[in-house]
Amino acid sequence: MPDSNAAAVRMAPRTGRQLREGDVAWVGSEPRLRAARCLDCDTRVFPAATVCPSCNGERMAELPLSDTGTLYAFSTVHIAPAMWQTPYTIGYVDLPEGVRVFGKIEPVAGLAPDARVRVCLEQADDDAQAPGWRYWFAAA
Amino acid sequence: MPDSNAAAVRMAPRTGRQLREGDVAWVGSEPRLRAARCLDCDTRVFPAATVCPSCNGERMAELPLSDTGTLYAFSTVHIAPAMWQTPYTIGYVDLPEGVRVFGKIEPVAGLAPDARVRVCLEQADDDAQAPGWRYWFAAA
Amino acid sequence: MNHANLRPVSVIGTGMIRFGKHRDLTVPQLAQPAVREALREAGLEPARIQAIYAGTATSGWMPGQRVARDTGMSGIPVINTENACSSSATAFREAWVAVAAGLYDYVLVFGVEQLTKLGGGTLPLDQDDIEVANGMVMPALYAMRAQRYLHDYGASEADLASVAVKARRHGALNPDAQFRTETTVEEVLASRRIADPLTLLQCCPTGDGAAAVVICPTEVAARHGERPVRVLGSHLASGRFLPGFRDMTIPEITQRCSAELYEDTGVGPEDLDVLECHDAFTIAELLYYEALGLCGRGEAVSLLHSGATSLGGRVPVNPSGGLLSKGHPVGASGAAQIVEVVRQLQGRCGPRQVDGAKVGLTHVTGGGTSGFDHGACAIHLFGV
Amino acid sequence: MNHANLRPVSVIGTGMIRFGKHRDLTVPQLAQPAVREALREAGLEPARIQAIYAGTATSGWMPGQRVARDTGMSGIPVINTENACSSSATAFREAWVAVAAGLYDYVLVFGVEQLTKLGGGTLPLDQDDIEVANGMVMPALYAMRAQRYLHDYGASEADLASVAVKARRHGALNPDAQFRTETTVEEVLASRRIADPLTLLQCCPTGDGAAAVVICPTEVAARHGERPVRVLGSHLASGRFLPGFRDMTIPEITQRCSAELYEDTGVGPEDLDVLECHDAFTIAELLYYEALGLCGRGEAVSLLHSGATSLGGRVPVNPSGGLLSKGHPVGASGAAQIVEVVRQLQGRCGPRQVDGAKVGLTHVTGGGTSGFDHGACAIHLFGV
Ligand SMILES: [Zn+2]
Ligand SMILES: [Zn+2]
Repeated sequence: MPDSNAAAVRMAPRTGRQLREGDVAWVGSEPRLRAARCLDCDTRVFPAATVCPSCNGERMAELPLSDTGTLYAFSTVHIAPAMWQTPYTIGYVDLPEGVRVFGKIEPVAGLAPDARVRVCLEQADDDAQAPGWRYWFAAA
Repeated sequence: MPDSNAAAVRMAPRTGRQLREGDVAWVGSEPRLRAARCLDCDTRVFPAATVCPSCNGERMAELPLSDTGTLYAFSTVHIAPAMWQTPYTIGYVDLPEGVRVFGKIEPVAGLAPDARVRVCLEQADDDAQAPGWRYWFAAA
Repeated sequence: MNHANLRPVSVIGTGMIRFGKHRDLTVPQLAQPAVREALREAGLEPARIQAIYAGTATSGWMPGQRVARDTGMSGIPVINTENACSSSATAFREAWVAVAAGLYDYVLVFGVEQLTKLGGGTLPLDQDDIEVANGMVMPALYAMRAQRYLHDYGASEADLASVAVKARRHGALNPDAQFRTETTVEEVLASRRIADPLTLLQCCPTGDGAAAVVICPTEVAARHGERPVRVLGSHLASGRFLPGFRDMTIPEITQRCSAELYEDTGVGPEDLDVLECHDAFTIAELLYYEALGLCGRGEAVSLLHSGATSLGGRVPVNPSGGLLSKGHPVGASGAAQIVEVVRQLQGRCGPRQVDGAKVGLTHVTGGGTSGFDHGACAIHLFGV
Repeated sequence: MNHANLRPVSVIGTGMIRFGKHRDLTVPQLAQPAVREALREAGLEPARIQAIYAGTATSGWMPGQRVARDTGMSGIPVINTENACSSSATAFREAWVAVAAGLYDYVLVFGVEQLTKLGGGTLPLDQDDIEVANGMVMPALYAMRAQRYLHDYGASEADLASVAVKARRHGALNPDAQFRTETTVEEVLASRRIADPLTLLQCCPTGDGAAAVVICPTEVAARHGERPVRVLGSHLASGRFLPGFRDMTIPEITQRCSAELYEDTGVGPEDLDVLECHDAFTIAELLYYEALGLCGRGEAVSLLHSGATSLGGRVPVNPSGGLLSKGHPVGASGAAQIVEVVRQLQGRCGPRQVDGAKVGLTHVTGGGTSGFDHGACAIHLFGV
């Protein structure tokens, strides 16, 4: 669906914290969110950490995340700090790797808890010194 | 010394907190700094308080302060928050009523600890809603 | 936690100011009337106080000393604590430890906050947190819990609004409440949208306030005031990191903290006559009914509609009006809950009195962090 | 203060990061290496820690939880304390009370501060204070004390500068110090003027840092680490309101706090082998020599020039380099002093080791308020 994808990219919500190069994993030629998995206790975290928040271990492996998942819950926000343009929608998405990721959602029409959603990723250059990535969710 | 007084007024340092009408007492037609004296334990405080900081009593009487005193210590400040224009000089002055008052000093030339200094007072209208007073110290 | 060497502790004085917007006051000016009232109730001169524990989240340098300075209590140890919404409940806990351990006999605890100084809107959060950096605000976090709870248990937005209606009905009877008028489900649902499905009247208001209590060993408490209230237990927890697909309608930290406290004290939820819980948003009160053990999973709406948690019911929750109606000046809320529960157990609450209340609980939590239910939770039990 | 029911407590782990400008790190990133080092020294897995006391002045919401989150210590009670420069010394005291009272066995204390985030310059003070509103800044307060001390006791600006020279000589031997080069009296006096008579090199630098310790009951301390250090005493005081013409070269709060601690513990200034004191400015160290009882009134300059307070002397003061050379990230300083004194008593300080040190003291104070010497002062005594 190149068309709807292009529309989504144009509408990409500005996020306060860009991902860094290290937050993205490559599956073939496709960029994916990069989580980490603890080789000791199997805890999975996004963004990837170098120390396991469950067991404090330091053996963390890369875990590329799937690009579709299930919406756990979301909310459209009408009042927020001045840095945000309201309204905007945020939510939690459960990915098959056992990781729940928080982010903005756009477009939001027709979504409900348990809906299938897609993870969108694009390169961002808001900060010329440290170009990175931006992600958000859209209906699958 | 109307001339030197006029000069001092022109040089009046801007202070962050103006005194309010209630911080000034009148001795005849002369405005004076207004302290308070506790009728129970004789503690004296400037600015005047309605509760005694020593005994927590509430019987506080007006105590107009003299307009000359003795310089306890002072310092010329070269680094300060952006709201202040540096350098400026601040110091503690001991007044005969047993009250030590902190404030700006101008002009500062020739001063040393134990010097005699004069308390200068002028009406200030920095804040049109709540016109008040400004005070500083100068060589006596 | 080992309590073997600890002395029983009682509350002998309480004070608070009416919560609301007090922009013209300084932080010490907010706190002083509450502190002076607590000392007066305890029948103590300021010089008898041996230590001060002050809780606040946004009041700058050494708020405890700035308050002590103007109330005749200088020289003694002052400890300032911060734990977001649990700041003054944490101060109370630290004070309780010190008195119970025998370090001091008479200790003042107060909480204060001046949210109007922050310029209104949602609370400023930690920008290093990835969720905050992606647009998270506290109302949205509760809104998502609400959405999921409604989805999982078939509850309605009108059910949520009913929590606010109860809070305002209680608050209308409390002279210290920020809101003292009643409201309706229709009015709540029609109020401004904040974070769907939560509307303005489902969110605690921005405000300023202060509350204070004086504690001492139970063995000398009878000498002070008319009816000292015993501290039956104090528990503090931080959030546990929960990776994966956790059920966000289960407030993990509250559930664990209360379970540990019940176990510690032998007091169970069935023993409670009155409680003040952290109803920062309507959904919160429902979730805490379940987490505190007042009812089973998914039963909160029924419990609410049964009237059990309203004044006159079996176990009134937030007779003060709670955060939704009394107001939520962050650092002051924990101490204000304690003031309310102590006064309820003393039978002093007039038209909002819970008849014959003997055992009460205060619960405060908060501080959002990604991967955690909340940053801190403090629960206290009181009895007469 | 009644210590009858308190258990002896020991320090079994210490950690700190080098103080300096770490603008690119977050507050948790600053604290974690210090926390992990302290746990490692104590030989404890994070899961063994039962409570955390965090001290900081300017780190925002719940810094203790944010650090705990990333170091595997979630769920346990976390208490965040603020007391200006005494923030983490206050955290240490609260932790000591809790362990001594028997509530917990293994407790982590840390201090952290990131002053570079504030944009440099003098620390922001409380604008409600009339002195602050009239131009008071911390260096000027100490500058006036210095001017009066020089006037009253015939000391010179070169005498003041000698304090900085000693601090930098010590700091040059400390890999964790912000400044690790020596300096001269001439260089100190020729540096930029800050608040006359104090020059730049007479003022502690702006910086970031963190320090941590782990404590436990003395009865089990021998199982952890090689040489546990016993906490002989802990005292906290707030300033006393002193109206009238007080002598501002007498640090009232330090004098009173140390006198009470000496009385409590039976340890006197003549028993000290090493101490870290709050040398935020050169004059401060001289005033604290007298207030802590190392010498009589007006004798501080002689004591300094005698070499008694230098490494190799009778009672080395600030072997770490002190705030002047090690740096002064406000909330981290109290914990860092404890790290230094504990390591000195363990004989681990290499070229800056005080030979055979058996008893050490840490002293931190601060928080300017009109009418008071300072807002808080915390003094701890340690022994092996
Ligand atoms: Zn792990
Ligand atoms: Zn008095």
